[in-house]
Amino acid sequence: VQEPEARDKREGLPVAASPATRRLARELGVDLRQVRASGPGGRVTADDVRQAAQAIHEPKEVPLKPAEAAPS
Amino acid sequence: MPRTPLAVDSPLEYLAILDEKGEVDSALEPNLSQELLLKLYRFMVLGRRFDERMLQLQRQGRLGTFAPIKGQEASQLGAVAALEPRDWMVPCFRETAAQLWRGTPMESILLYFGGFDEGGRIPEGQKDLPVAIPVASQLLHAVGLAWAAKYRKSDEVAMTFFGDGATSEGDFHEALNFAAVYQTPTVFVCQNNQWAISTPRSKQTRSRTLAQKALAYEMPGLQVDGNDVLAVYTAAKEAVDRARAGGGPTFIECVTYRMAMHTTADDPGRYRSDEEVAEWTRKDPIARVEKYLAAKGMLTPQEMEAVASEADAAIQEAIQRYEEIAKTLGDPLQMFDHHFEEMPVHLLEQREELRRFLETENEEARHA
Amino acid sequence: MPRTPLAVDSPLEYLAILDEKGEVDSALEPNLSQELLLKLYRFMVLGRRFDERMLQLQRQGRLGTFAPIKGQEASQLGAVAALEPRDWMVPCFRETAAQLWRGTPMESILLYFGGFDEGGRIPEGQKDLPVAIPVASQLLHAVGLAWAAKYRKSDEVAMTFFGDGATSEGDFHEALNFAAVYQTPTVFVCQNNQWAISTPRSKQTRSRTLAQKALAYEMPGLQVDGNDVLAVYTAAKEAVDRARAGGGPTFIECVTYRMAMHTTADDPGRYRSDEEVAEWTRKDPIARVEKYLAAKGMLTPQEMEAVASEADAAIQEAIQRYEEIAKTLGDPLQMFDHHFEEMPVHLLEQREELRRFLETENEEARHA
Amino acid sequence: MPKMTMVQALNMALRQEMEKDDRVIVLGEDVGVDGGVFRVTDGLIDRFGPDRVVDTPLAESAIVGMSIGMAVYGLRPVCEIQFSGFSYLNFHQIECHASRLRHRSQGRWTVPMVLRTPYGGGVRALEHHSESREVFYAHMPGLKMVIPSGPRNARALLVSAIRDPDPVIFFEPKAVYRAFREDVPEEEETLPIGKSLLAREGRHVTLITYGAMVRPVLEAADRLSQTDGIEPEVIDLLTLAPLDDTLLVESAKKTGRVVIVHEAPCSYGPGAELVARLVEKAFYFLEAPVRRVTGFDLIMPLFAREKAYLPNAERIVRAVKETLEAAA
Amino acid sequence: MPKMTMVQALNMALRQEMEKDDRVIVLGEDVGVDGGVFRVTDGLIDRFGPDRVVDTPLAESAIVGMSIGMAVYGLRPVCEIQFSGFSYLNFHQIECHASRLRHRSQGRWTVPMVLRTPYGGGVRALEHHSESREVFYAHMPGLKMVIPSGPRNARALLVSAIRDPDPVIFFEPKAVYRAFREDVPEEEETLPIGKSLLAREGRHVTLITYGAMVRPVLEAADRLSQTDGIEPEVIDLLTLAPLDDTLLVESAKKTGRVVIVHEAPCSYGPGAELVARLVEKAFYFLEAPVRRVTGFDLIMPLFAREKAYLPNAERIVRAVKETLEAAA
Ligand SMILES: Cc1ncc(C[n+]2csc(CCOP(=O)(O)OP(=O)(O)O)c2C)c(N)n1
Ligand SMILES: Cc1ncc(C[n+]2csc(CCOP(=O)(O)OP(=O)(O)O)c2C)c(N)n1
Ligand SMILES: [Mg+2]
Ligand SMILES: [Mg+2]
Ligand SMILES: [Mg+2]
Repeated sequence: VQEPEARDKREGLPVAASPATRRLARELGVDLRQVRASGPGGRVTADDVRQAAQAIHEPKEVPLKPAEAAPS
Repeated sequence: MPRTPLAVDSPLEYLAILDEKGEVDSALEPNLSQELLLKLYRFMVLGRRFDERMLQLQRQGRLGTFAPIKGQEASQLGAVAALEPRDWMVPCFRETAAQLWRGTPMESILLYFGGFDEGGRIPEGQKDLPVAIPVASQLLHAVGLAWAAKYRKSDEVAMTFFGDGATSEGDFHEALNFAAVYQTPTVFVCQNNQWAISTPRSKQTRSRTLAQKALAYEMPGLQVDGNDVLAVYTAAKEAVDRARAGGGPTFIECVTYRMAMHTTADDPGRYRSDEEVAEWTRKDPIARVEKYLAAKGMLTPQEMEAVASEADAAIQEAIQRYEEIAKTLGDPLQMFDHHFEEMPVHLLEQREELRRFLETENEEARHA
Repeated sequence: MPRTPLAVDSPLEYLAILDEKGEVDSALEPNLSQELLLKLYRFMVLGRRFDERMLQLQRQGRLGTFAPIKGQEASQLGAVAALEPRDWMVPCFRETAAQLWRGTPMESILLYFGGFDEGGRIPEGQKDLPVAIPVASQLLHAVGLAWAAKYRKSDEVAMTFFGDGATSEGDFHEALNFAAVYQTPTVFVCQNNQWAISTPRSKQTRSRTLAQKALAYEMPGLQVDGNDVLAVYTAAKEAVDRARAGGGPTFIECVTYRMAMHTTADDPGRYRSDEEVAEWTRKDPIARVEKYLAAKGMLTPQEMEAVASEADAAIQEAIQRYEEIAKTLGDPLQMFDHHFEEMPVHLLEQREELRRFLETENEEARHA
Repeated sequence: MPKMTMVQALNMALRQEMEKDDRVIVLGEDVGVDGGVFRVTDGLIDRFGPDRVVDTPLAESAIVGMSIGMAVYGLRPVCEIQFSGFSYLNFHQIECHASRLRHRSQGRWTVPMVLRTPYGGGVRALEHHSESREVFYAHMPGLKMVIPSGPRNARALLVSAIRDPDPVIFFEPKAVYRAFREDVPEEEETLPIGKSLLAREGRHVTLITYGAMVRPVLEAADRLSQTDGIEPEVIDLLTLAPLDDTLLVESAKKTGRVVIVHEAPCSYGPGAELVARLVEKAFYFLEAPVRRVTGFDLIMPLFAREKAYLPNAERIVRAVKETLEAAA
Repeated sequence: MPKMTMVQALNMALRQEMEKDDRVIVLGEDVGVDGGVFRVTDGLIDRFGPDRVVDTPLAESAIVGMSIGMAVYGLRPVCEIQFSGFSYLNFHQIECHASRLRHRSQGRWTVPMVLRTPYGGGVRALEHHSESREVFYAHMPGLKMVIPSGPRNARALLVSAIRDPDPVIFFEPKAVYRAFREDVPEEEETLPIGKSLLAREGRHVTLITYGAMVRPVLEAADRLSQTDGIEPEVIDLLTLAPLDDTLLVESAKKTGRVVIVHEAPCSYGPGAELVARLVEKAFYFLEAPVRRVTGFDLIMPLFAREKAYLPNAERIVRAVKETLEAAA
């Protein structure tokens, strides 16, 4: 059972992205909330996620897990 | 207490007045004005010729599928002629002559069978329902209309038409039962034209007459020679008068014949003989009226010619109007009309989607 | 050619043999064996007492809604007694006595009205359909079964039960028409118990008898005193014999009375008078059989007692069996059974979903 | 304001509309002397007489077919089909005529009728008395389809349905009939047909439902809020057709997660359309698969097992939690 | 192998099954002497006689109700309802009995019947003769619902339907009846009910359809391939219930983009269920909203406007392009 405060991680509107992009982000260890959106309507695209993943992976060694992502 | 016969009231009757040879049973002959007789004759001719012309148009691809009425002119016109304009007419799909009598423009009928929903529109003031295709379903509407008229203490009557096949449907039974229970001013006119597509009357039901089905509802039932316009009129007038006077519904079986195919999509050669058709051709409802009117001195051969050519001219004009109106109905977006008093959002959205699609399509066509 | 009365064949008859006082019309008295007479009596008593007991159970919350049969024992048993085991019985929802006669265990009936689908199972070898709730829909199944029997050149007959209200439904009409057209070995038994919930027979249809509805199909029709088991049996036997011999269908109207409420959810006090019930109580079908059998020396007061207490004991045992079986039916997953011969994937998935849900729920319950 | 059950509120709607408008006629099996098997029409015959409260013979097609004729004439029939499980018998009258006569006559005739019928399970009823097949009507072009969830909105919606110029199928959740009472004002009150209702504000997940399922959904929402700090938003559709998707789409965009609840079988059920609309209009905001908590694709079991068949608060809570646990 | 139209292939299926099994009985309006209004039963009465090819009176409920009795007895009735637009008249017989008798009798009785009926538009037919309301049957628990798309699969599926131990609703796309010919082997051929078919392999987008829409969908796919280098995968459902979603889910996972095509009205239509299944089972693979290209939520217009009502290759191409243009 989740702690009540766990819910607060979900505060704020969802980031706009297709479900496939969400999966990609998850697989690449990218927090969608940290990604610059270039798609129509402020949508995060798969390319945005890939770029963000590169940015994460290149300078640092440790990928950010979604659980560790900071709340927005 | 013992084993006793059960008496059934509601006596059934058979009525015929004007026979195949044009001879009339003068004891039964109704006292119709010359005007009414000639009007009946004119509409019989118009109905017949319009039917034949529609068949040509259909064969030329200028009309879609329709159901010819040939042979049933007396059944239809004898019945509707007993109605007043304030009464209601609830047709099936084979009542072209009745519709014309009531005021439906020929071009509406052409539009409808030409594939345009606009053909379903009945002129203001004409209290008819549109063509009803699901067999027997319309009978209940006539019961409802008549119920409402009675509720409103109006003296309107509702007459509904259907075929021999329709008597097998559950809705037929429910309609007659409700009409009898509420004693609604409804006149049920069964055009027993001997066939339901390929099913002969004898296989439709085991009862020897359709009229006797009225006994199940304690309703007056009458079988009439449906090719005898005088008999049909007499029966219908009695029924309409009784209904109007608060005497409740009547069931009339008109024994007639569908001389042509079921619809233009049908091939009657598969299921019936030419002899049968020939036999009924001798009973043609129009021929015998002509003899009758001629004998009465109301119709000369010249006048007969004139009636026919007037009909043809009217038909020709109607066809022209039809084809002109059809040209103005090209916009597919019109299919969104007349669904609700106010168009709901999702239909507005779908119409807009179609509009944009057609626009681009047209543009692409222009560029190509 | 003129205006003539239309003759209708199919003479209707009324039949009554054993009156309210237990007096018999000896000219009509059927020659039944003592064994059959006593068996009929025993089932009438069993039907009555089972009904009363079910009502108690329902009032105690141990059964759901059901439709009592009180008063209709003769109609049901007189009719089914004319069937052989190889014949088919297609009930409506108020044929408890007929079902018992045919072999349905009382616990099945209790299970069904106790809310368990398992109660719908008919024992192997018993050719009955399950209870049919949509009024008049089952008549067509009896026509189909009879059609099939005829096709197979078997001599099986199909008998179907329904109420006075059912005669208003379209399916009634379609079933009688089809049966007559194909001359299927079908016996239509209408239990005219004067009410369709709150609708009296007089408002259900305007025809003075229901039997006369048979005329619409050129089918033999018979109205019988439905509280007279001898008359019902005689009529049914004639109809079954005729059907078996290839003579086609028969329509039997049993004039009887629903002495209790429509179902246990109904309050007849809202629409009918105690006097009416009292009047029909005097016509009780069981009382007059008792007098008849006593007069024939076939039944002593002691034997009457014994029949009643045997019935009670059997009922008591059945209730125990019901309650024991019900305990074994706790698994909701059983609702997935008997949908298709092979369970399709989506149902396997849904069953698994429910299984997991129930498992966790149980675990949580254990931990709490 | 008097506290009323849904049965009483519906009865009041009928009574008041009949008083205002003599075109309103109530008809059906046992609606008169008996007051309807659920007593929705109780007392109307005493007040308005058998000309306006019409007990009919047992024939659903006739009840509806006759209503169509009455409506064309200019009356406002409100017919009752005793249980939605018997409304198949009038299906062709609705599909071929009630929904179409305006179109078939190109606006000349209209069918301002209401077909009232109780639907759904949960009252330990007989076979065929507990079904939910609202999709049959919701899918039919030319119809409106309304399902109230409580006494007050039932009354307001029934008034709107009676006044509506087009045919309205009015499904009454029989499990709600006497389940609870609400304040229902004596004064006139209507609700627009074609508008859904925000039944509970929230932020973490959107629950969409209607009819009898509104109560277990709200119960689940309260439990989630109290024990898990989850604040579900709850939408009560009220009208299934025409479907107002603005509220659902807005809410889904806000919460990103949606659970749909209905009694009807899952496959090709009403929930599917809701999913499709969300996919069409809020796709990029969905963080997790939309869940359907529904009746199973089974013949409704008799009452001993109906509790297991019907969605309940527990199943809804579970589905919400799983939806929230799903990775974004 | 002889080249056959769908009408001929269906006729062959009936003939061969009737030859093999004297339990198979064909019945309906005009199926005997006339050979059916579309000639699907042509010649059968000459071969098998009026005891096995039964012309019935005009009553749909009776045709189906009688078939149910015949099936319970142990026969294998194949009844024809002349047009699906009249099958509402037998709706209660299907809902209350055909689909339920196995369950209601707890396995004692079964209803191995087939209800054949032509559905859909495109043949310039009369009012009520062009509808697509497959959802009504697909949503009903206890039924199987099959819609073939071409002569060969029609024949194989009809054979399977006749042999199926449970009731099968068999919708025949009348627009396909005589539209084209296919090789149909004289030897026995069956297709499993409940399996969809990969009608075209592709990679960029998944098109899901069935019945008469398979042809315009394949046409659209070819055009997309030829002019735009887009390779659509096309799935032909063949069975609507029970719905086999494995192929759709797999394909959607591969392409990420899906367009659904059907003639039936959009709202609460069959497409909605497909969207819902994809959302449930392939959610995280969807790159763009699933699109529905369908009939409008309208009363089917008479034939002069039916082309604009029905989805066509052009509308499908457009929808595919828009779906592919949508940002992932
Ligand atoms: C309910 C229904 N079932 C089937 C059809 C197809 N159909 C159209 S007309 C017809 C025969 C009608 O026979 P009948 O009632 O005698 O009228 P007729 O065509 O002879 O005028 C049939 C079967 C239909 N229109 N409606
Ligand atoms: C088609 C249908 N409509 C309505 C009902 C609800 N209902 C159940 S029994 C009944 C009355 C039946 O009357 P009748 O046929 O006389 O049988 P009885 O109950 O008197 O035995 C009604 C209206 C139903 N079961 N089926
Ligand atoms: Mg019916
Ligand atoms: Mg005919
Ligand atoms: Mg009764």
